[in-house]
Amino acid sequence: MAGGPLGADWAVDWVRRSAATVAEHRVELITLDREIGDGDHGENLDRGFGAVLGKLDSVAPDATPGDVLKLVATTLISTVGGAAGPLYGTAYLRAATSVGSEAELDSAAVAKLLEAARDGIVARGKAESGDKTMIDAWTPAVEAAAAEAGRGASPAEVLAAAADAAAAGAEATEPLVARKGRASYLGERSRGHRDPGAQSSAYLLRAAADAAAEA
Amino acid sequence: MAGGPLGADWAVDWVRRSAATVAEHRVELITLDREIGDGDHGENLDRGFGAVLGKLDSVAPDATPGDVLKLVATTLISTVGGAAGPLYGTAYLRAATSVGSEAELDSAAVAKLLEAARDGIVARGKAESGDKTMIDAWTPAVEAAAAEAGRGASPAEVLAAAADAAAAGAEATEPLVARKGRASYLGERSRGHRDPGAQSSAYLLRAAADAAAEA
Amino acid sequence: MSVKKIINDPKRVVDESVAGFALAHADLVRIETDPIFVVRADAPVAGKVGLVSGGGSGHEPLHAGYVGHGMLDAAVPGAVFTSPTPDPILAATKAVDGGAGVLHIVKNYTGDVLNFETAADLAAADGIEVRAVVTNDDVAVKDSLYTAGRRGVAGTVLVEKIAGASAQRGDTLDEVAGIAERVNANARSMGMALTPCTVPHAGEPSFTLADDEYELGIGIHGEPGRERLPLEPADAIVDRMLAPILEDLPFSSGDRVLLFVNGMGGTPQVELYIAYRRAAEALAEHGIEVARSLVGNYITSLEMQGFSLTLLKLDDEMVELWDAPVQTPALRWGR
Amino acid sequence: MSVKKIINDPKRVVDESVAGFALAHADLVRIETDPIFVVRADAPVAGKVGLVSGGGSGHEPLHAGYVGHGMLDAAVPGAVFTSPTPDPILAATKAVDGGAGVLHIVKNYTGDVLNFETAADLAAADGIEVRAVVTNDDVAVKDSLYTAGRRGVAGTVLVEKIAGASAQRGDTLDEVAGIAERVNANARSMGMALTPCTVPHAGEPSFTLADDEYELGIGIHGEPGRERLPLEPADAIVDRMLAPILEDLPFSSGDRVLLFVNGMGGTPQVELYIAYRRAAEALAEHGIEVARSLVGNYITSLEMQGFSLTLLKLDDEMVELWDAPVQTPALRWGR
Ligand SMILES: Nc1ncnc2c1ncn2[C@@H]1O[C@H](COP(=O)(O)OP(=O)(O)O)[C@@H](O)[C@H]1O
Ligand SMILES: Nc1ncnc2c1ncn2[C@@H]1O[C@H](COP(=O)(O)OP(=O)(O)O)[C@@H](O)[C@H]1O
Ligand SMILES: [Mg+2]
Ligand SMILES: [Mg+2]
Ligand SMILES: [Mg+2]
Ligand SMILES: [Mg+2]
Repeated sequence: MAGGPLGADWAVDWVRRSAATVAEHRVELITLDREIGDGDHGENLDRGFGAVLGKLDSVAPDATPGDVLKLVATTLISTVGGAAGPLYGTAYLRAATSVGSEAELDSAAVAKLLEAARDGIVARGKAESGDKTMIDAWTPAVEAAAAEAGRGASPAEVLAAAADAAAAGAEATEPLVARKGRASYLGERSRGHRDPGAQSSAYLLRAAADAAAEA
Repeated sequence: MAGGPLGADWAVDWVRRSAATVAEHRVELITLDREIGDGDHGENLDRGFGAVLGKLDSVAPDATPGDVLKLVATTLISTVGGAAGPLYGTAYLRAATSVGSEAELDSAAVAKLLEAARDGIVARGKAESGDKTMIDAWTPAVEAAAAEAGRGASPAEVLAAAADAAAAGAEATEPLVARKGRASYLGERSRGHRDPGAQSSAYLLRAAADAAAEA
Repeated sequence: MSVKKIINDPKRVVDESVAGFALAHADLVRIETDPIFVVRADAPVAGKVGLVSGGGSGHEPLHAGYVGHGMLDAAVPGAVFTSPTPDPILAATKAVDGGAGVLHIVKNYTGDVLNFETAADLAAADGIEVRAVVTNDDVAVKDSLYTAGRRGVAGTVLVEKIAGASAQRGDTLDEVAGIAERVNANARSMGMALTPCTVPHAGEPSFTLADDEYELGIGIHGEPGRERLPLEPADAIVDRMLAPILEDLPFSSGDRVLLFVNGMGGTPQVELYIAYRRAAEALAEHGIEVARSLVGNYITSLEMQGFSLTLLKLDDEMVELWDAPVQTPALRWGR
Repeated sequence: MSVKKIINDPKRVVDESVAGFALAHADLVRIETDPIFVVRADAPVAGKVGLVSGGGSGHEPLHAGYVGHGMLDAAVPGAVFTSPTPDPILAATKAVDGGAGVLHIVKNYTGDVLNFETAADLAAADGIEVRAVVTNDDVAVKDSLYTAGRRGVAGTVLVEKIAGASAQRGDTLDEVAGIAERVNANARSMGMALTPCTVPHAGEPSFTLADDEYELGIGIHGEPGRERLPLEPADAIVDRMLAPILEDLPFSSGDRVLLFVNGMGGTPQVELYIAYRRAAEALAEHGIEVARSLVGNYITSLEMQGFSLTLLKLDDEMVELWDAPVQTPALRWGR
C-alpha cells in the first residue's frame, strides 16, 4: 500500500473510480431506493458522476486536490438533483474548502476533509446518527479516519479505515427506522431495508481508498 | 309434445324462458362478444330481458300474444341499447304486427311471425346471409319453420325446427368473416369465432320452442 | 369484487358517475335521471340549433364533458361501451329544442346509428326537425361494402367543438350540419394501444397483449385493431400511424391542420407530448403547417394505455369556430 | 425496450416531452433548454411578483401545465421523480423577475427543498428578492420529529392557482406569499392507489399490489403508503380517506370548501366522478358546503391508477382568487 501524501492525481482517480462504481451499482442503488424511496438514487448519481467524468479534461495541469473536489461539487449540484445532489454537492464543497490550495494531503488533512464533508451533509440535511441516512455511513467513516490519523497511519490507511467503517455503517442502517428523507414516510415499514444513500456513500469512500492504495 | 295453437300464455312463458336463458348464458355471450366485438352483448340482453320480466305483471288477463310481443319490443328498445337493442326490438315489433290481435296462433301464424321478425332485422341492419350476424341464425330458422308449417306440423313442431336450424346457423357463423356490425372491423381476424348475436338468437328461439312444447 | 376499479357496483357505474359529474359541474350542466341525460344548465336556448351527442360510456370526457356554451346542448350516456336507447336520446332532443331544430352527432357504430335513427324518427313525429351527422374518421378500418364502415373516433371531439360554435353564433340547422359534415370529411384518425381496458361488468380485459407488443389501429372500445406489432420507439409508432392518415385524405404541402394527440385514458401526459413532438416534426417535414393543436385525454377507452393521432385539414371558417369561446367541463377557452 | 411506454429513450423522456409541450402551447409558453425550464410567453411581467414552481417530472400537468396568465410564471421540471438542480431554478427565477420579487412554490420533499434553497441563495446574491412557500398538505404522513414532515401533494395545485391570481392582480411579494401560506395551511389531502407506476429508467413497478388490495396514503412518487388494505367499494374508500382529512384541520359544519378529486394518471374519469359523488355526499352529511370543485388528472404519478381527495377550507378572498381568470395549458377559465 502506497504511503505518501495524496495529490491531484489521487483526486482525479477518485473521481474515475467513483463514476465506475456508481455505474456498476446503478441498478442496485435504484432497487434499494425503490424499496423505501422513489427509485432514482442510482440513476441520479450515475448521471452526476458521468457528468463529472466528462469534465475531467478541463482540469488544469497545476490543479490541486481542492480544485478537483470543487469541480465534483459544482457538477454534482448542477446535475444530480433530488436530495442526494445538494447533500453530496455540499459535502464535496466543504471538503474542497477544508483542503484549501494544498498540493498534497497528509493523513490529518484527509481525516479533516472527511469530517468537513460529513459536517456539510449535516448542515444541509439536519440528520442525526441513526436517522437511517448517508450520515450513518459518514460518521463512522469520519471517526475511523480520525483514529487512524491519530495513530500515525498513512493517508491510504486512513481512507481504507474510513471505507471499511462506511461499509459497516451502511449495513447497519438495515434495522433502523428512517427519520429523514423520503424513507421516513414509511415509518416502521422502512425497517429491514438498507439506506441507498448510505450504501452509495460507502461505495464512494471505497473508491477514495482504492485510488489512494494505487497512488 | 303439445300440439295445439299458441296463446298469450305461451308468449309469456317464452319471455320467462328467454330471460332465464339469457341470464344463464350471460357470461358466454359477453365472452363471444369480447372476442370479436366489445364484450357487452350478454350484459345488454340480460338487462333487457330482466326489464321485460319486471313488466309481465302489467300484462292484462285478456292480452293477446301480439300484446306480449309488443311489450317485449318496446321494453327491449328502451333498455338494451347497442346494435342488438334496436334489431331485436324491431324483430319483436314486426312479429307483434304480424300476429295482429289473434288470440291463438296456428302453425302458419307462427311461421309468419318468425319471418316478419327476421325481415324487421334485415330492414334495420341491412345484413345479408353470410355476413356473420344474427341473420345467419334467423334465416335458416324462418326457412325451417315455413317448411314444417307447410307439411302440416304443429306450432310446437314448427318452433322446434326453427330452434334447431337457428342453433345450426349460429354454429355455422364460426368460419365466416364478419361484414356487418362491430366484428366487421376485424376483417379476416373475425374468422374462427361464433357471432354473439346469432348465438343469442338461437337461445331465444330455443326458449320459444321449449315454451311451446310445454304449452 | 373481481375488477380492480374505484366503483361500488358495476351496474351503477354510469348512474353514480353522472350524478357526481352533475354535482361537480352544477354551474354548467344539469342532469335528468329517468331517462338519464346531461343537458346545458340554460337549455333550451331559444332560436339556437340544439346539439345532441351520445354513445356508450367509458369514453369520458366525451360526451358529457362537452356540454355547455359553444359546444353540445345535451349528451346521452349509454351503459359502458353500449349505445344509449332511443328514449333518453328523444328526451334530450326535446329538452334542447329551441325551435331551430336539433343536430344529432353520432359516431359510426351500428348500435349508435340505429338508436339515434329511432329517436330522430320519434322526434320528427313530435314536430322537431332533426338532422344527423355520422362521424367516421378512423382510417384503421377500411370503408367498404365488407365492413360497417369507418368508425367515429377522436374526430368527433373536433366536430362537436366546431359545430357547437357554429350553432352558438346562430347558424341554421342546415349550416350547422354542413359545417359538421365538413369537419368530419376533413378529419382522419388512427389509434394504438399498449394495454387493454376492462369493462366493469365484463371483469376481464378486452384483449391480451404480450409485454413487447402493441396493437395498431385500436378502436375506442377495446376492440382489437388492425395488427399487432412488436413495441418500437415512440417516433416510429407515430410515423407508422401518420402514414395512413396522410395517404387517406390526402393532406399536402401548404395545408394548415389541427393536430390532435389524444390519450386513451391510462397514458401519462409525458408520453402524449413525446408523440406530439414527433408528429409535429413529421408534419413539418411534409410542409404541413400545424395551426392549432389539442393534447390530452379527450376521448378515452376507460383505463387503456395508448393514444390516437387526428389530423383535421383546416379552412378559415373552421379556425374561427375552433377559436370561438367554449365553456364546458372538459374544454374551455375564450370569454 | 424493457418498459412498456410510448417513449424513445428513457434518458430523453423529459427533454422530448417538454419540447412537444412547447410546440403544442406556443401561444402560452416558451421553453429554455440549457438549463431546461418552461416560462410564460410574456415573461418577465414588469412589476408583477414572479411565481416559480418545479419538481420531478412525471406529475404532469403539474407544473408546466400551470404556466400562464394568472398562475405560474415558470416551471422547472427535473428528471422523472427527481427534483431539479439549482441551475434551472435560478435561471427560471431570473427569467421571471419583473422587479417585484419571486415566490418559489416548493413541495415538501428533502430534495426539492434543498435545491430550491440553494437556488434562492444564489438568486439573492444576484439581488433578486425570493421567498419560498413549502406545501405540505398530505395527511397520510405524520408531521413529527420522526419524519421529513408532511409531503406536498395535490394542495400544491390550489396554492399555485390562488397565489397566481394574487400575483396577477398586483399583490406584493409578502401578500402573495401570505396567501400561498394560507391556502397551504387550509388544505388537506389523502391519496390511494390501485396499481403502481413505473419510472422509465427504473424499468420495474414502484411496488406490487395483489389483485384485491389497494394502497392507502400513497404519495405521488409511487412511494408505498400508510397501509395496504383489501379492495372495497368506492364509497368505503372515500370515507376512509376523508376521515383523517376532516380530523386534521378540523373542518366543521358551516365551512365552505373546495373539493378536489385528483386522478393519479391512469384512472378513468367515470371512477373519479364516482368518488366525487360520495365525497360530496359525505361532506353534506357533515354540514360542510362544497362551494367550488375540481375533478381530473391535475397532479399525477405517471400511469398510476388511483386518486387523491383534497379539501381546502375557503374564505372569501380565496374564492375570489380561485374564480379569477386563468389561461394555462391545463387550467383555463374566465376572460
Ligand atoms: N435529511 C437528510 N440528511 C442526510 N441524508 C439524507 C437526507 N434525506 C435524504 N438523505 C439521503 O438521500 C438518499 C436518497 O437520495 P435520492 O434518492 O437521490 O433523493 P430523493 O429522495 O430526492 O429521491 C437517502 O437514501 C438518504 O441517504
Ligand atoms: N347490421 C346488422 N344486422 C344484423 N345483425 C347485426 C348487425 N350489426 C350487428 N348485429 C348483431 O348484433 C350483435 C352485437 O350486438 P351487441 O353486442 O349488443 O351490440 P354492439 O355491437 O353495439 O355492442 C352481433 O353479434 C350481430 O349478431
Ligand atoms: Mg430517490
Ligand atoms: Mg357488443
Ligand atoms: Mg356495445
Ligand atoms: Mg427522487
